[in-house]
Amino acid sequence: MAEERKLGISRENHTKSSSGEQKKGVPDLRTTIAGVEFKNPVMTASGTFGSGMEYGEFVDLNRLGAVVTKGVANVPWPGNPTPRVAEVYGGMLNAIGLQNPGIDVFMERDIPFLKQYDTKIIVNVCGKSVQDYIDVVERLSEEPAVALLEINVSCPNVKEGAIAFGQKAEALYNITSELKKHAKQPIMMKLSPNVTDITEMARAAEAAGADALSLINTITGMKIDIYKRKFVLANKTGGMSGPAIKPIAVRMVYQVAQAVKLPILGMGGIATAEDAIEFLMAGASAVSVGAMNFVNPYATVEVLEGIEAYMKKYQVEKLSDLIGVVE
Amino acid sequence: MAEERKLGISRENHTKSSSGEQKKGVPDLRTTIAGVEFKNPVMTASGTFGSGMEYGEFVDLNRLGAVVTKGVANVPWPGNPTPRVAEVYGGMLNAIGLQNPGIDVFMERDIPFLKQYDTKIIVNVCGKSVQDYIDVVERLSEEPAVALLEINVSCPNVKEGAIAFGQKAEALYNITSELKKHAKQPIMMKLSPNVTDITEMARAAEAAGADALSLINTITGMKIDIYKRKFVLANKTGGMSGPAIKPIAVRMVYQVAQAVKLPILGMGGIATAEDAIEFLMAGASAVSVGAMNFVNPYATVEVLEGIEAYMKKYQVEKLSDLIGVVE
Amino acid sequence: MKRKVTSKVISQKEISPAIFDLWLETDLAAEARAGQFIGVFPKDKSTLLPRPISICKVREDGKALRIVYRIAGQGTREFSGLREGDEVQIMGPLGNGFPAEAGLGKKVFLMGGGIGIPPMVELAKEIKKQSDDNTVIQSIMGYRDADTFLSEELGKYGEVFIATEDGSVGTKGNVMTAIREKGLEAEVIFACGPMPMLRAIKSYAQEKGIPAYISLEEHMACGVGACLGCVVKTREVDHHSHVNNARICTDGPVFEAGDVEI
Amino acid sequence: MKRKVTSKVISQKEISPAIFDLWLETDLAAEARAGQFIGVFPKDKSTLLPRPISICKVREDGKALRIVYRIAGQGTREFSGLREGDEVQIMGPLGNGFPAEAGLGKKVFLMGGGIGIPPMVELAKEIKKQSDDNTVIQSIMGYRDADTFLSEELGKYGEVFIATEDGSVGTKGNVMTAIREKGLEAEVIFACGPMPMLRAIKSYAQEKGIPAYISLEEHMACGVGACLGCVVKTREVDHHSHVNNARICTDGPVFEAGDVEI
Repeated sequence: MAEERKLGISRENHTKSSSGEQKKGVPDLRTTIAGVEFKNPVMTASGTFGSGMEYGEFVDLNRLGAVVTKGVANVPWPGNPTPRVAEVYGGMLNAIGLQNPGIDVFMERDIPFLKQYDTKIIVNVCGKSVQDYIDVVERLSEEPAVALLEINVSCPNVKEGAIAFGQKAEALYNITSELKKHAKQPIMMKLSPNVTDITEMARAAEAAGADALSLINTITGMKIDIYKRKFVLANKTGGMSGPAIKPIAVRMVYQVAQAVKLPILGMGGIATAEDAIEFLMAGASAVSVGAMNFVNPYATVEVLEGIEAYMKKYQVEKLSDLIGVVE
Repeated sequence: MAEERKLGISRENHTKSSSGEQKKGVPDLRTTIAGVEFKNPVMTASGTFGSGMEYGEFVDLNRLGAVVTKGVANVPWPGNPTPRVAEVYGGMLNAIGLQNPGIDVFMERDIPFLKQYDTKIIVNVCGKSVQDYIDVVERLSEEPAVALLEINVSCPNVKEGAIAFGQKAEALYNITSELKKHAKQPIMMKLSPNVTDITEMARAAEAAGADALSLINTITGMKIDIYKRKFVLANKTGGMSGPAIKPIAVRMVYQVAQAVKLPILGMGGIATAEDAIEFLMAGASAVSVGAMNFVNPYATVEVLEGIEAYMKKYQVEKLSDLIGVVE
Repeated sequence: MKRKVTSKVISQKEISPAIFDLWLETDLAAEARAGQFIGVFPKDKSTLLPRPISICKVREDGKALRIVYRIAGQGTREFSGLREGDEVQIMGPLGNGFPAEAGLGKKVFLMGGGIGIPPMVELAKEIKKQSDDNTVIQSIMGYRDADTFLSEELGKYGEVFIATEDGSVGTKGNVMTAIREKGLEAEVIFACGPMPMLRAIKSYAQEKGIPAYISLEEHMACGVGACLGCVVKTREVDHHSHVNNARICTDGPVFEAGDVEI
Repeated sequence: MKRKVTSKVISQKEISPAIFDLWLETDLAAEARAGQFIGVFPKDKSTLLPRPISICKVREDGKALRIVYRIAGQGTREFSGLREGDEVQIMGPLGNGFPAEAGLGKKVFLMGGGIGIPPMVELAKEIKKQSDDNTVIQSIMGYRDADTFLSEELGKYGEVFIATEDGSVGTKGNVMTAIREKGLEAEVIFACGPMPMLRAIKSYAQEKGIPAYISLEEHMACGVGACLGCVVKTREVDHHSHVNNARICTDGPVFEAGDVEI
């Protein structure tokens, strides 16, 4: 881990470290997060891609830098009542409530499914108590095929307080340092945008030993049906995602990249390669396509091809030459 | 003031108090904020409507419930360098930096202009120090035509810390109680959405004696030109407005309405009467049209007519019957 | 296999106030069956999600699909403006569809309410195609008023009984009133419509001890089973979710009434 | 008076790669003058703000406007798809326009660079219309390459000198290179184009002691002077803002070069 952490520390160095091998003219799309090398920076946002089974019908999972799975808990969660989703201007609200089959089924079904593909596996871990998270993290330690753990401390739709870990710096520090004791894989803390100062949260995670950060999770929103005079979502509020939130996400990725040395997985409304490159230039080492998978099931691969085309057109040799270059 | 405050306390009572006079069949659009009665709930968001001169060419200012002016400071402010605005998906970013001619010119030119119209005047007050705010508030006390003061403690584009007043509950409490000592008119604190818990801010303002709240101000965002590898705005970040942010604004208005008894002026991406009614049902006593004035200079009047049409169609006698009714 | 494709508008007409009949040229039709649906994508970028609309008919050559939908919002309003030759993005075929075979050799109720009626047309067609002499199709359709869209067409596949809320045509009331009033009997039910109607059908079927295949609706996002947005509570633990939730978009929209808690 | 109206597309053609020539039927034309612009609104709701595009020509009957624009983003890409008969929302006329009268009886330079060239057409027309024998119009236009759009048309109003970056037509270089190479002289300058060109013209005019009216560009939001988004630093305190900022959309876009800090 120590070695991985060290590699993870600079967003600029680690991709360079290996890009030499690439052949001339072909852009080197590889990127590294916390010492884990990915063949390209295009990943999936947790909860929008299941464990890849559904979108495997549309895209070749082998093309992806990584599949970030739907959040998994120590036991099965039924999630929230319906309606769980609603469309909003330029995006959507969701209040799924982290429905998941639990770690046992996940280990027996989802991991073996993903192992068939030449893509990295990042597992999103959720829980209601620190112990819940520890249980899942320890089970996942048995599985070397899991490259990275994304710790979901920022789901706005679960009452039991998971979000509290993501909105109070001290709580985030505590759960991060606790999980570092139990995790074999590097851990990436997924930050909530529903905070006054995202850099304070990022610093807390870094200080506690986090290996990477992913942001942003969804922004809490609400939709009212004025004809029924009712909340559209059974949960009243839901997490907003989609192109509408992109400027907020890019701003937060930039602020965090300025504040800490940890590598960042950036996301929030990415629909096109241009969007993805905005996140890279803001300081993300990789990007996730989320809600836009629902709008365009081929979005991940189209974003990947668009980044490659941009790099060719503007003679960008390697991805690391785009990361954090905005001035 | 005490009397006005008391009236202002319940969002349900004060409109009733006077609605008796209205004739049958015609919906009573009147609403009251902090004891000030407005003939209808449609207002303008500060900074998007100047002092009404420009949009007076498009709409009859006499139709509006109130004109909320561009922020005014004790002295002229030059604002930020350009580019100051950028379009984003479903909205825009702005970093004007509160350019304004200063209170002297404002009193000599803008107030007399607005006094010609049968609409209420709400002046948005900005400053860099508590004393700056006090200076403006005291000058405005001389002017009975000014019905209400909106205190801008949440502009994300001014370095000097105005925003700090809006992001720390204690700072908000202090400036609010300080201004209450000097203000003749009721004061409405404009809250920033860039906080972890908007209700904490609302409670601080209420505890400090604020008469009303307006929300939301813009959400800090960023746009990067990936071809120039530069920030689109000279200020790097800007405040995001437009339909894209509406679900976040509606959620915050609802949360604040649940948390405090103060009347709320709701805003954030209102483009249509349906949008406005969503804010009313969430708990706002009045609404402001902001960036959408730029997209449709007739938006304010169309929103007003749409609310009236909705009330007729669904036999809503008075506006107060819509306020906070969501379940 | 599910795909997102560009389809071409063959024709569109308003067959009843705010109800549109749209034929689309698409090879997705070759794989489509009754009870399945397609996701139709608005062009305007402020409305991003696919609109789930059930398939009303599949052209014999498998090269065209027909959907009949009601204007319910900005997306469907946009669709209502589509003209011959226009292109529209669609995804499908989605969902499991009705088990038409369960109707063979039986007395069958096809029960539809309002905008739940369209899928009954393709279902009637499929059952009729494979049916033997013992198969009897009776369609019981509930409408608001005299705008009894698609009822004539359903007549081609069997007897049609109409219920209208305002009593302007057929039985005054809903589909349940109609079957009681007419004393109709069946061995299997296929239904699509509003939840109160489906609940009534579920209890009726249980009381009669016959199977009822009902098509459910729910707010959807992805439409392909990934987001878990559109779930329904299930009696048994679901094979996929391992909780008592099934995904309407993929495990459904058609369920045997006894299997779901509605 | 400024208004937002629905206009009808009379015609549109691509006159040079990614540069479109669009004629719109609108009575806003009656009030429009050279150097003013209109805000053109995209239909797609994800792109909300009006696109400021300068007026290239006003039809004699005051019932139609012509704009010539380059595809620069999603909005202008959408406009490029407009066909005869399509409707498009526009707002205008906006801005102050060029003081054509300042050119009467004088030797006039009309200097345009790239997509800054179109407004020079209407300006040339207006000056020519009121001109006497002493009025001499010389147009100096800068292009990237041989796609010298509108240069022929400008020829109807006076002599035209072309500069191209790649030297494929006329002088190799920019408009300043051209006037030096040809030894041209003027008593007043009207110009629109990229900032470096306008800066060069400003210093040239100061050096020659002649007035130069330049049209400025800036990111705009409202287009009517309310948002203070598009300001330019001014030498003197501005009458409206009471700081050293003038609003390009309303106090401009045309300024006497000496009055603004560029």
